[in-house]
Amino acid sequence: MQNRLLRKLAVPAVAVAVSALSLGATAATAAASAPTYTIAYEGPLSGGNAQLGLNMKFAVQLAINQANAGRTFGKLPFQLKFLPSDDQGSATQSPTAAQQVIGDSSVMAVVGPAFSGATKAAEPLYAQAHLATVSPSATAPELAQHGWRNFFRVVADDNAQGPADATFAVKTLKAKTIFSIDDGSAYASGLATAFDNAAKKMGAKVTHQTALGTTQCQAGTGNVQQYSAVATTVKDSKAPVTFYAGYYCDFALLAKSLRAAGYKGTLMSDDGSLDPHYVSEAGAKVANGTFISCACADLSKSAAAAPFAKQFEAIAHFPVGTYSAEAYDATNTIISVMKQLGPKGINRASIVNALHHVTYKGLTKVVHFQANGNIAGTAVYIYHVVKGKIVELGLAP
Amino acid sequence: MTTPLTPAPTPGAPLQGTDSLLLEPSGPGRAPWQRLLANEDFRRAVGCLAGFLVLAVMTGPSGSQGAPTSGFTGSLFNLRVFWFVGLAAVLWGAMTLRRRYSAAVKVWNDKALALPRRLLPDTRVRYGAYFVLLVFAVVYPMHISGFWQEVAVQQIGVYVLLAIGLNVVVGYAGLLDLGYVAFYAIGAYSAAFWTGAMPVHLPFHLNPFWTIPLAILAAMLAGVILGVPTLRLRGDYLAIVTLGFGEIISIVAQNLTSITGGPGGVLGIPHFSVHLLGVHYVWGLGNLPYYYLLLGFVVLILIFFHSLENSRVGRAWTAIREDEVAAQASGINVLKYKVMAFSIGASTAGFAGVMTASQVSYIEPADFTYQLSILILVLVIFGGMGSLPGAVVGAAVLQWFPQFLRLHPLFGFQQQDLYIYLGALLVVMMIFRPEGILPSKRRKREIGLAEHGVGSADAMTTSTAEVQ
Amino acid sequence: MCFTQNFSQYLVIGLANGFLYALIALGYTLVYGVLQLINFAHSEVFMSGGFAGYFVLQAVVGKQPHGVMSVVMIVLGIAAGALGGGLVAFLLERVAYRPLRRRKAPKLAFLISAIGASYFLYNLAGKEFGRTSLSVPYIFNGSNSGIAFTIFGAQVQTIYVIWAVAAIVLLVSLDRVVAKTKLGKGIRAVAEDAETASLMGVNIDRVISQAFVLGGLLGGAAGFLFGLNFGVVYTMGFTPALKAFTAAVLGGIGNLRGAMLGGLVLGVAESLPLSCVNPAWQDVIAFGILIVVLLFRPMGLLGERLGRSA
Amino acid sequence: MTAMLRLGGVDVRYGAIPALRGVDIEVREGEIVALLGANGAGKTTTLRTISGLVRPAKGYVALDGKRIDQVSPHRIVALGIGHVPEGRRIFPRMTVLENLEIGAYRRRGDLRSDLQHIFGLFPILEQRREQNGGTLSGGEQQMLAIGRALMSRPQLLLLDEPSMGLAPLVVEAIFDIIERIRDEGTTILLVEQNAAQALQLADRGYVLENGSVVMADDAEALLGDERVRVAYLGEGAA
Repeated sequence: MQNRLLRKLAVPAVAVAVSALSLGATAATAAASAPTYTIAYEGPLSGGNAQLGLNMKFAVQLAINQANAGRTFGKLPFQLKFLPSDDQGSATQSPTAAQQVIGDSSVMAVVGPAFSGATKAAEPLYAQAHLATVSPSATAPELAQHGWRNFFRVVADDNAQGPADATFAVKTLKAKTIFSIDDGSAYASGLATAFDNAAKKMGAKVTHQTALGTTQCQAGTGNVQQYSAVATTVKDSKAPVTFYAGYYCDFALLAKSLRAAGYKGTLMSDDGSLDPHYVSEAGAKVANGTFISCACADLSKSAAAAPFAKQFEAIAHFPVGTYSAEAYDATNTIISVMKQLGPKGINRASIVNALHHVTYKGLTKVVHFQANGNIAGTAVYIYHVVKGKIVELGLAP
Repeated sequence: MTTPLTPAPTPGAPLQGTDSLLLEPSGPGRAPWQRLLANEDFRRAVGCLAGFLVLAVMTGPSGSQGAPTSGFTGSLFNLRVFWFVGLAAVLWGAMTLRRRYSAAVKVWNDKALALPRRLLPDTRVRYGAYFVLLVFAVVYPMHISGFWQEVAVQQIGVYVLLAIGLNVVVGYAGLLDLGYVAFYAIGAYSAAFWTGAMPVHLPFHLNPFWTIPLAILAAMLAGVILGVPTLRLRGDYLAIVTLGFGEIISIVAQNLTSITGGPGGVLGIPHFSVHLLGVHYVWGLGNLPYYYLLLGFVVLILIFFHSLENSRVGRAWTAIREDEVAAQASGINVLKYKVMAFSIGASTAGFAGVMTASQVSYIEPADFTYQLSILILVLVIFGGMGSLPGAVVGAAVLQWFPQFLRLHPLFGFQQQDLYIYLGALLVVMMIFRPEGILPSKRRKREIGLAEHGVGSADAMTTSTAEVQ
Repeated sequence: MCFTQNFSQYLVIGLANGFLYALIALGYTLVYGVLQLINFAHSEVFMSGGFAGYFVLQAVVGKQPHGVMSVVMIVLGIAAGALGGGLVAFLLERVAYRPLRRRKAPKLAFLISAIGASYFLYNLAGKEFGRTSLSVPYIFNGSNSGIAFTIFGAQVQTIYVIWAVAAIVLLVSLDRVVAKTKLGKGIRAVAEDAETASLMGVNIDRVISQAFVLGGLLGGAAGFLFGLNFGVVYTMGFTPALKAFTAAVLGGIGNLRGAMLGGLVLGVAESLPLSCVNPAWQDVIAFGILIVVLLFRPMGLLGERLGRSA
Repeated sequence: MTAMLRLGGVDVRYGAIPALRGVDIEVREGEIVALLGANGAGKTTTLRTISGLVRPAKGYVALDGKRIDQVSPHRIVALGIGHVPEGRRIFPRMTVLENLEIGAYRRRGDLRSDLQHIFGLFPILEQRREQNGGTLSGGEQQMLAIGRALMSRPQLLLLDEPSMGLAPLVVEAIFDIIERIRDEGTTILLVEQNAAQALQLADRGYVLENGSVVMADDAEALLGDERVRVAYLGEGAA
């Protein structure tokens, strides 16, 4: 009654009023026969980081579609719905995106948030709502140090990958001097710092520079032309190994510039660059010989990988990209837990509890979480670009 | 011999027969196709059709790298295109009818608007309306979901604050600031610094409340330091200097890792709290307490800006905006008032920064981008430059709309297409209503005058440098 | 160590980038000359040129062309890029600017309209052409960026030669067009005094349209030249255009030769310090230089008028 | 003899401020018509209305019996009206030659004979042909402005204050040229503050006050009129 009166009074504020009308519709509808639960995804869907977010969104969507069709887990006693929530990869947008997810009472778990900054901003809210979040891509080490019981991630954090990379560069590649470059993103600078510290500890001389990720690759603010100058600097340093922390697109541009400048040293990068696009954009001639590390097993060795890629492209209209497989694994891990709990046992808190004990064999790895939410057994694999193909060399030393 | 004058027709009466001799705008002696192109009805029809075909592509399926034309063929060579062609025809018909009966439409409009027009100038009615709105703003958020409360604080509240601050700079003084977000960042990082959340901190920590004046001061100081040398420059130059300043601030925040925390940002900025006279209250994760705090401040600032607008200072700004040279000539210290507007705007943004930092308790440099400066500017101009209600409503509507779409993806709306629609909305809006949705009376007059070729409607072309 | 080491190499890189900046900056300056407005959507004109050049080359390049064919491909790509850029610039003026001019809308309204058009165009491109970078086919053996020759110890890449030659040809032709042709005189007359120009029978609407198209041709060509080395993607216009805008202001906005000079100066100025400074500070350097220049020379390096000679 | 140009009941407003009220003026072929009045009386506005720079709120402007009040300025030039604006408005960064070429913007074909004609009228311009317009003296600029307008071969030439700010000798020369232009067959509508000189040259004259025509008569009659003498010729009341 009071509400209706207020709405009448507020004719000029049509905007707010319409939103009020919409609230009624969000209430979960429980079907009598098979209950419906929602798995949400939080990540960038618009703005400069949209592509990275879309890589994950369609993988989540695919996993849900397949589960509903009974293809991955057999016939499930419940139906799954999908709720994508856009945070533009931004910390200030993230709480709003989280509130949308939390406010939908049918949401049982979240894949995401995609970015570390967005996670830092939203995780207190998710924790308060006891809603499990499984991030396919947030790698900042401090995320696991806040005692958020609902926080999980299917990727290794920077502290696992950075030192492994450093060991490979110093011990295996026998580099005495290393040129290390990051793209200025939270992910890359964290990783590069871990890498630099470990390499220095092992006695290598490390020169570090930040070349901001470019708008050419959507995420950053840097300009592409900087890479020619950076390449000159790297070449002058005569470092036999150049380590790049960042994503494949900028890495490809940098690699091209390095080779164009006549740099002969070895190139190395991280999981952000483990993408066939790296080879196609840099060109096989440039990319050959590059080492890439990832805390994930070789996709191509898994029989499920090829159909995954095909089906992904069918719904996304673009090929699988960075973190697609991780997002797919994160979603399936959640679904496996829900299957195990059964319709009677499923609620937000029970899923958090169950995730602490889950073991699920995914595309990229066997998913099992440590108590702090980090992925267990963070084995880092080294990949090598040979004849225009990225092939796995084996575990990092 | 003197030639007698032909008798002059009575003033205002049309000359017999001249109407039929009116030269068409297309001029005489043109090919039929040229005449067709010049025909207003035809042009409108083409415009409507083109507009709706673009809409068909916008709303159609996406293409992909491998098949770059598939999006176009999927939306244009598809049965759905007939919907859009039909809508175009309807719009064209409506426009044609409206033109034909424009006199009748105007009468009808006047009748419908007569009451509001009579009431609006009445201050009692206006203040009554404001009061009702205020009551609404106080009561309504208690009844909405956590999501909308979050929107009310972070998406609307903070942006309203930023918009009314920028409104002082752009709307009142007519200065184009493209780096406004820098001051927002300065405010947020000040809050982080004084509360001890940054890597570099003082031996003591302050309650976030105390950081408000400090952050405002820091932003204001930055505004003065940037403003004094650059506000002599002409409008366009000021725009790019402020843009550069914004970029510099965000790069500094990103790169001085040991001081600012770098790209990883600053986590753990405490929430506001009160510990006074036995009262202990902490603004926690809930949004309502923040909402009311913000509402209170916004109302205070609105009252302050409103009185400022109608004071000597406000009149000086108007003079500068309308004709800087004349303002200077009549003894107004142009630079002083410009710096004043600039730093008042800056400090408002600084305050908004504290609110964000304290509520989210996390900030990162990636959030203070050039695009955000542009967005805030868009809010101000969308609402109506120089108009406080305009800035508030503009920010509220434009910030609310994407959130509405998020919950209600109308017509299969895809979140990744959001900016296509926002972009188109801005263009259409500027074509049909360049003065914004709630223009201030004074600006309406200025724009009206500009339409008649008297004066310019913003201070973008003159500068003190030119005067000197 | 700093600056002295490999000075010539950084200089060559800076000049190469500077040529691209100059080409884009001219679009800003031409439009500014006739409208006293910064065309914020010029970045999307640049992007359109990149895509147009890409699609045309994609369609015609078979196996890696050599020799004369390479040159033909480049010319074809530039032409396609220029046409694409020119077309988008033309439409932009028609849709986002002309209706506002008819209403004598305030300048800031044009700005919003341009920003809206920019959002619209690049997001639409992202939707239609995908959101990841597309590599332009190689038109030289194996790569577009091999080393052509070495001069004073600086390696000059093939792509730099292409940029420089294409830019110089385009810049000189534009200079001639503006100085000598009727079109150019119309543009200059409108830039100096639009009202009087209309009293001389100059159709202001048409001249403004021509200025947009002319700027669009150059911007589009620059988009292709840029994409040739870096690939094309919907967000490609953002940073180069921002830098070019800076360059135009640096040289004196509205001044054609100023834009050319500003582009080269900016390219060099942001490249040289990278021999000793972390590249992350590049934009700080670029904008720092701009601010300093404007404080001491508020009208830019060459002053701000569209005239035959500075 | 019919009117070449005719303004009927023209009202012009700048915002809420009326600039012209019901102005009726006609100009016949071969005449020099003078438009007199104090500052702000509406003389320049009248010329701007004829040229299409300002649209009348009421009334009409007709050239050779066809309405031109909704036609854009550049088309009006093509219809045969040349306009020498107030303050000359030379393009300062273009050469004298380029200024003249712009004057013939609507025309195609060879300009050499026209240039010859202009240089015949103003020999000084030929000497200055490669100089930038902004470097000319006031008188030279006025000559250039007139020459520029003549390049479009107008049938009607609007002259706005051609004597403003010029030395008496130069004014004399300019008025001689105006007469010569008329003798060559161009009709002239002349706005002048220098009423005495203008009326000596003109066939007829109009006096504007506060945006309205208050007097219209033959030039001789106006020269003899008491009120005109007092108000515009600077002679004390007899």
